[in-house]
Formats: sequence, structure tokens, C-alpha cells
Amino acid sequence: MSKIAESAGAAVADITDGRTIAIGGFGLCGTPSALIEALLQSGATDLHIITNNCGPDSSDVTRLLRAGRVRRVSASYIGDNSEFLNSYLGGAITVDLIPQGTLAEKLRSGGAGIPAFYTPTGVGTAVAQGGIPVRYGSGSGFAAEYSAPRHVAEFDGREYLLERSLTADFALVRAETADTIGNLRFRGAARNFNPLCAMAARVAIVEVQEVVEAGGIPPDDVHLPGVFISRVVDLGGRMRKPIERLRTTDPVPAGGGSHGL
Amino acid sequence: MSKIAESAGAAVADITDGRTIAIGGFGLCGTPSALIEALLQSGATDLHIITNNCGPDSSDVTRLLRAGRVRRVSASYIGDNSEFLNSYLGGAITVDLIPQGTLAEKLRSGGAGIPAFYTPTGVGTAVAQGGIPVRYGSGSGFAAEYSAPRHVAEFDGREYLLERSLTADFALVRAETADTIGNLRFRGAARNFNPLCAMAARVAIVEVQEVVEAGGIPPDDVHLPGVFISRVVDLGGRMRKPIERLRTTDPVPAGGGSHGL
Amino acid sequence: MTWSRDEMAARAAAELTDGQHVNLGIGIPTLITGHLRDRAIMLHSENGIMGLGGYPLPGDEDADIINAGKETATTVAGSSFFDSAMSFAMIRGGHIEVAILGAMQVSVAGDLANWTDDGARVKGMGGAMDLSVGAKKVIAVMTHRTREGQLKLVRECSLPITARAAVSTVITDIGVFDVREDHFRLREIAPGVPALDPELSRMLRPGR
Amino acid sequence: MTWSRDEMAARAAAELTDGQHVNLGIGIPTLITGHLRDRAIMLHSENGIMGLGGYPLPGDEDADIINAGKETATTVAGSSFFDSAMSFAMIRGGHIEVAILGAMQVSVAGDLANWTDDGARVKGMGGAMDLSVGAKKVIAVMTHRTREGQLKLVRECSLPITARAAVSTVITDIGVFDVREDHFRLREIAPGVPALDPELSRMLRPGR
Repeated sequence: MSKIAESAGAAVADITDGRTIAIGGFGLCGTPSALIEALLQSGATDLHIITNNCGPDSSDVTRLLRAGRVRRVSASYIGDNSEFLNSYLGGAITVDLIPQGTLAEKLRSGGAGIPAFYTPTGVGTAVAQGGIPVRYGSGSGFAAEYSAPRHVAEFDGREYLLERSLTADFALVRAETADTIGNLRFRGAARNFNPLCAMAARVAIVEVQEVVEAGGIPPDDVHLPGVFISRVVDLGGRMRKPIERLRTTDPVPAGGGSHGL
Repeated sequence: MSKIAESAGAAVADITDGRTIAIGGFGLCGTPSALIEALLQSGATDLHIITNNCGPDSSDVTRLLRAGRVRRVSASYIGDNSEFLNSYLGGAITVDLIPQGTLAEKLRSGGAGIPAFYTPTGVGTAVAQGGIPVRYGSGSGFAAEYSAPRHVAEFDGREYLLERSLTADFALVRAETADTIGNLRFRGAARNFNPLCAMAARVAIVEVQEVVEAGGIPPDDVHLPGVFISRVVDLGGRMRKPIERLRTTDPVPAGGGSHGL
Repeated sequence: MTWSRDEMAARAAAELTDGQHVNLGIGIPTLITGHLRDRAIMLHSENGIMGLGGYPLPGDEDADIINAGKETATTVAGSSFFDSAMSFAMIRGGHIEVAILGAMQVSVAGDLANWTDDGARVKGMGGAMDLSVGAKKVIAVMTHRTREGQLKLVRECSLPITARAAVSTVITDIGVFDVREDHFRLREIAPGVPALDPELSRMLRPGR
Repeated sequence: MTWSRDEMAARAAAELTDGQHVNLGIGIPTLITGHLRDRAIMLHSENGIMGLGGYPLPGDEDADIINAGKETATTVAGSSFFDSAMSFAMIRGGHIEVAILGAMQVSVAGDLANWTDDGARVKGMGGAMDLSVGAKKVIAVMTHRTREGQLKLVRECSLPITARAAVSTVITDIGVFDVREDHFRLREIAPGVPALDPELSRMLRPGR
């Protein structure tokens, strides 16, 4: 029962128009480039993309947008990206702006069968009150649609707002290693939203740097169990890992230490 | 900033009467014996224990009960344990029976700052309607107090009930390995409720088989980050791991295979 | 003749499809493991294992590897361990294709009663309510009568409910019944079982 | 004289206690890292790191190890990686002792505005709302005036709010202010700063 797909193209072939797709990654880090490229090639359009932030103008998600394939985006941030910002402000796409922790929790809850939860995040703000522009009028510069207010309830004397969970038809995610039945290990901060997107989707597709046999990942070391993964695309060591902002430091002067507990 | 405690006794010394304590483990598996023993020695009483199931009559948690130190238990199951069952039915302790998945989620949510969530578990049952005996009259055999009904709401045409999250003053948990700042690794199915109890507590105390230096656990391999742990008790390889139900099989006949994907 | 416990387990195993993730409850369902040799089935254990194996060989017991019945166990290739919140995220989130559970009563509507035999002396529901609500498909396995002779296939459960409209198929000692909202459909009858009890026959027809 | 950006960062670092887990926002707060050498402080990065270090040496860059500002980064001994739900569980659950955030406005009540400069062209709040609500203590670091000369310490925020009653201390270029519900308490003034602006002085007294 190997889950290894023939190719990235084959893995995304049944993603039809109008689907909701959760895409892992934080900017360029941990983003499934090969799968997004395959989605671009597939021609599927009118997509609702759920992804934390869309990365810079050079990102793969931006290429989907530029090709006119994105109807709606649910994200915590669309700055650093003039294409997304202009499409949003120009009324070409609908955008749900969601606090990052709430977005992470919505995906995790969606995958865990929890339909809604209360959170303190956003109480007393436009998230709770509604009124964040969701869609702008075409070229008008004015919002044509605003986010809806949230139900607010008090528990133990503190206010919380109710958030609905998110699920997706498909997830496109990236991991470092998979076994043949989809058990995954991530690497460093490239884990981020990837496990959560996979959990929230009906069909989760992962691209990986390497594939090992079932049992090749010790059971204590699996980051995400294969039960959440439907298809594995083996990039065979040819994974592209761009760096969004390269920063380095001068060698530490003699006697300089580091922080940490 | 090492979190290594001098002893189990020192680690639990500030647990005063009346506290709520989340205890990890599933029956005897992954249960923090040394810490419970220390709690028994400390004399703290009138305790509210949150633990999935209380194990058999020989369990450490049962010793706390027998010593009269337990006021209330929140658990998913108290069968297999005549002491707990008799104390409950005899009116000596108050018991909140909570579906296992709901209990796990209540602890995880409590630790994650989510005060309440909706779940499908228990809809249409005594959990939603209320009426599960919480406390029996002393020796009467009749319930003197029942569980409260839950608020039920509909999302997308399906009913869910609202559950409040759980937090604890202290957690007593067990892991296999800790580093000096409390990063943890668990072993096998002994993980169970341990990370969740630690997350839900204001002060989480862990007993471990071995301690390594900070950095001794590769950052990708940490199961529970040390930010959730306040104190580490090093059992130095002398961890007791009792087996609740020993079952073995005859060697597989030649040609016999196994299941699995 | 009726099916033995082990024959019921074999019949339940035949309901499974390769590639599925399956949770087996305590009681007759645990016997199903013996009928899964060479099947591409991953067994889920609510205490935090995907890829549960059989019992260990003598000498190979490991206190940290137990099943949901607290018995020593093993794992198969491709298994994983995780915490209880993740374990029930799998269950509640619909990622477990099938749960096969023991039952005290199942109604024509698929209502399941299996967590307490009366309302006054409850011991706790463990993971039963989560499993019966969360698994994509729930199969109940039980003898069709209690030891006292009462039918366990019922119009409406008299025992406290574990979940409403949860069960889709009931495998009993006399045959396989599919739940059809207002009646049972007898899909298969155990060889040599005589005519059904009139009370049970009535439940094979729609309505009350 | 007023404090430079780096002096403000140093002053903010002095507010931290060894043993704390701290999240540093983007902008001036990122400069604080340079003032934590040999401090027993663990830095949390919202994208899934506890134990963030400084920038890597040239040649040591790793695309999989970045900070919340998407810059290449390193980790310290005892660090860990985790997913975003766990990262924000730490934040929302009150496990991060201090968040030090940049700000556009802070009110006497501790209301924080730092996620959008006007309501009509929003780019998203990222993790700002979670951090300001979840961290046990929130310190804001900002110049006390905008480039256009408007006070950023205010009676009531005119910009969209990130969180209500979130900030306890504001470190500015002219001094350190504690939030006192209906006024600011001037805890420390930068050396050589002349008399405070009358509008700001009024905010040091209770009431409107």
C-alpha cells in the first residue's frame, strides 16, 4: 500500500476548479514548490488558498495568483508581496486576514474534528468586531465586503471570541523525509504549518527530499503519522530551498558568548 | 538555569492541600511513580486529581486514594480499580467522568490558552444531557450530585457540545529523557497524556530515566519543549516500569506474516 | 448453529478493505487481529499507537508498548507513537476509516450502547464515545442476545447511549445486519441458523 | 539627548530576568538579541523555534532555520523545533514570560496598536494579536513620536487596536513608562532629555 505518487503532476491531477487548498510553509521556508508548480501546470483555477503568508513576489504561491488561478486567500499576512497586496486592494481576490495563532489553531482543530473554539486573540479588535476589509470594489479603493463580527463569550471573567475551524479539500505540504506509507519528518523551522495543513485536508499530498522504507523512521521519531497523508512525491534530493532574507554575522570576537538557558 | 531538582521530595514540596494535579499515564504505562510516592510522603491532602484512568488497585494513584488524600478525580475510566469504584459509589470522592478524547483535548486546550471548544463526542448522550453521577450519597447508593448538561450548538447541520478546558496547579509526568532545561523525549506508548498534563499545568514536574546536557536532544527530536517544564527529577536509570497485563504470543509458525500497510 | 466469537471476528475482518486504518475495541474485536495476517491494515490504538502489532514473544515484553486494553503489545513496520490529543484528533477528525466495537445494544437507527450497563453504577466511557462518533464507519460486534436471553438488536436502546446513529453494520453470532435508519437489513445469516425470532424479524421491516 | 534604537534595545534587555522565555518582535526588538550575550534567556520565534540564536556565520546559512522576520538564523543549545499550533499554544497559553514588540501607539490603559497604520490598507496582523494577548508580560518599544511629530503615547489609540490592556511597560527614546490603567508612570528618563511635552506630562496624571 505504498503512497508514492508517480510524479508531482500525477499527485495533483484530481485537484479540480474551485477547490480549497491548504498550503504549508512560512514565506519561502517549508513551502512545497514542486507541488505548487504542478498545480500551476494542471490548470486548476478559481482556487481558495489557505496559507500563512504568501511569501515575497518571487514565491510559488504568487505565480498561482499572477496566473489568475486564485479566487480567495486565507492568511495571516499578505505584506512583503506587492502582487497579493495589489490584487487584494484592487478587488481581484478576496482575502480573509486571520491572526497567525488562530489560523494555526483553526487548521489543527479542523483536522481534529473540533468545529469551533474560543480564543482570547482578537478580543476588542476588528477581528472580534468585524470590519476588516475582505474584498475591495474593483478599482474603487473602497472595501466592498468586510469580515463578520465574532460571537464573544465570557469565561471566568475574561472575554473570548468564537472561531470556526478550517478544513480543506487538499493540502500541499513539504517534509524532509517520508516513508512509503506517509509517515513524515520535518527539518528545522520548515515544519511550521505543514503538519496542520495536512491534518485539515481530505487529501494531503507531500513532497519530500527523500523516501525511506516503512519502518525507516523509528516510531518515536515520526513528526506526523502517515494516516494524515494520501500521496508522497519523492523529489530525490533535488528539493529547491530558497532563502528569503539572507543575513549573516561576523565571526564572534574572542570571549563573546551566546544566550540560552 | 538548570531545572534539575534535588529529589522527588524537593520537587513536590510546594504542593499544598487542595491543589489540582494533572497526572500523566495510561493505567500503569507512563505514570510518574516516584513523584506520586513523593506526593504521598509530603502529606498534601484534599487533592483534585486529573488523570485518564486510575490504573489497577496496585497503582500509585490508588495509594493516594487509600491514604484519604483525594477529594475529586477527573478521569475517563475508573473501572479495573475496586478502590476507586467503591470510593465513588460510597460517596467518599467526587468523580467527573469525561470521554477520553475530550479529556485529552481539554488538557491540550487548557495549556494552549483555549478556554472552551465544541466537540461531537457525547452529543445525544448523558454527557450532553447531564445526569452522570458525580457524587453518591454517603452509603446510600444513590447519586447525590449529577453532571451538568452541556451547551449544544449546530455547525453546518451537525450538533456539537461545548466543553470547558482544564488547567492544573501542578502536573506530575514521566518521560524517558530530559535535558537540563526540561526538553523531553518520551518512549513508545508511555507518551500518552504526559505532554498534555505538562502543558495544562502552572508548574509541571517530570521524572525521567536519564538526563542529558542542554543540546543533548537534537532540536528536531524534542517531543515536548522545556518551556512547559519547571522541574526535572532524575531517576538515574532506576525507573520502575510495571506491566499491567502481561500477554505474550507463541512464536509465529513458519510462513506466517504480519499485518500493516 | 451460530458463529463462535472467533468466527464473528473473522467475519468482521472480512468487512475491512486493504489500506484502512482501523481501531479495534476491547472484547470480541481484539480477536480480529488474528485474522489480519498479510492484510494491509494499520491498527490504531487509542493510547497513542498507529501500527499496533500482536502480543510480543515471551521475553520481548516492553512495559512502554501496550494496547488500549493495557496488555503488552508490539508494533509493525511503519508504526508511530504520539500523545493522546493527537490520537483522538485522528479519531474525532475522521482519519480512522473503521472502528470495530463491542456493544450491549444497537438500535435500528444505529444508536450504540456500550459504555455502561446501567445508569447508576457507571465506571466511565473511556474512548468509546469518541470512537463511535469519530470513526468514518463503525461496526458493532456482539452476540445477538444477552446471557439472560434479551435481544441486543433493538428498536430503541434502553441502556444509556454511547452515540446516536453511529453504527452502520452489526456482526452477530447469527448473521450480519446493516443499519437502515428505521430497520435492520439482514445481509447475511450464519449457516444453519433457524428462522429468526419474530421480534427480531419485525425489526427487519421499516417503521416501529 | 534621546536614546538611540540600540540604546532602547539595551534598555529593554535590562527588563528581562534570567530563565525567561522571550519573544522579540520585528523592528527595534530584534536588536535586543545583541544585548543578551551570556544571559540565560531563551528566545522564542513564532515560526516554530524555542532557543533562537543570532545570524549564522557566512557559509553556515540554512534555509530551514529562519526567524519570524524570514531572516537566516541559528539556534542555541537546548533549542527545539515544533509546528505553528504548538508555537502559538506556547504564546496563547501564557508560557512565554515576555513579548517585546514594536508599536505605533500605546494608550495609558495598555491598549496596543501595531498591526496596521490605517484601517483601509491592511496587510495582515501576522502573530501580533496572539503575542500581545498571550505573553505574560508585554513590553512595547518605540520612539515616543511619529516621524510627523505626533505622540505615540496616547490617552486612547486612534489606530486600529492589536490588543486591549496588553502592554505593561513602554520603552521609548526618551524614557521608560509603565502603564497604570488611567495614566503613564515615568519610571526612568533618558539622560539629558529636556522637560516633557505638556501633552505627554498630562498623561502622567490619572484621569482624562
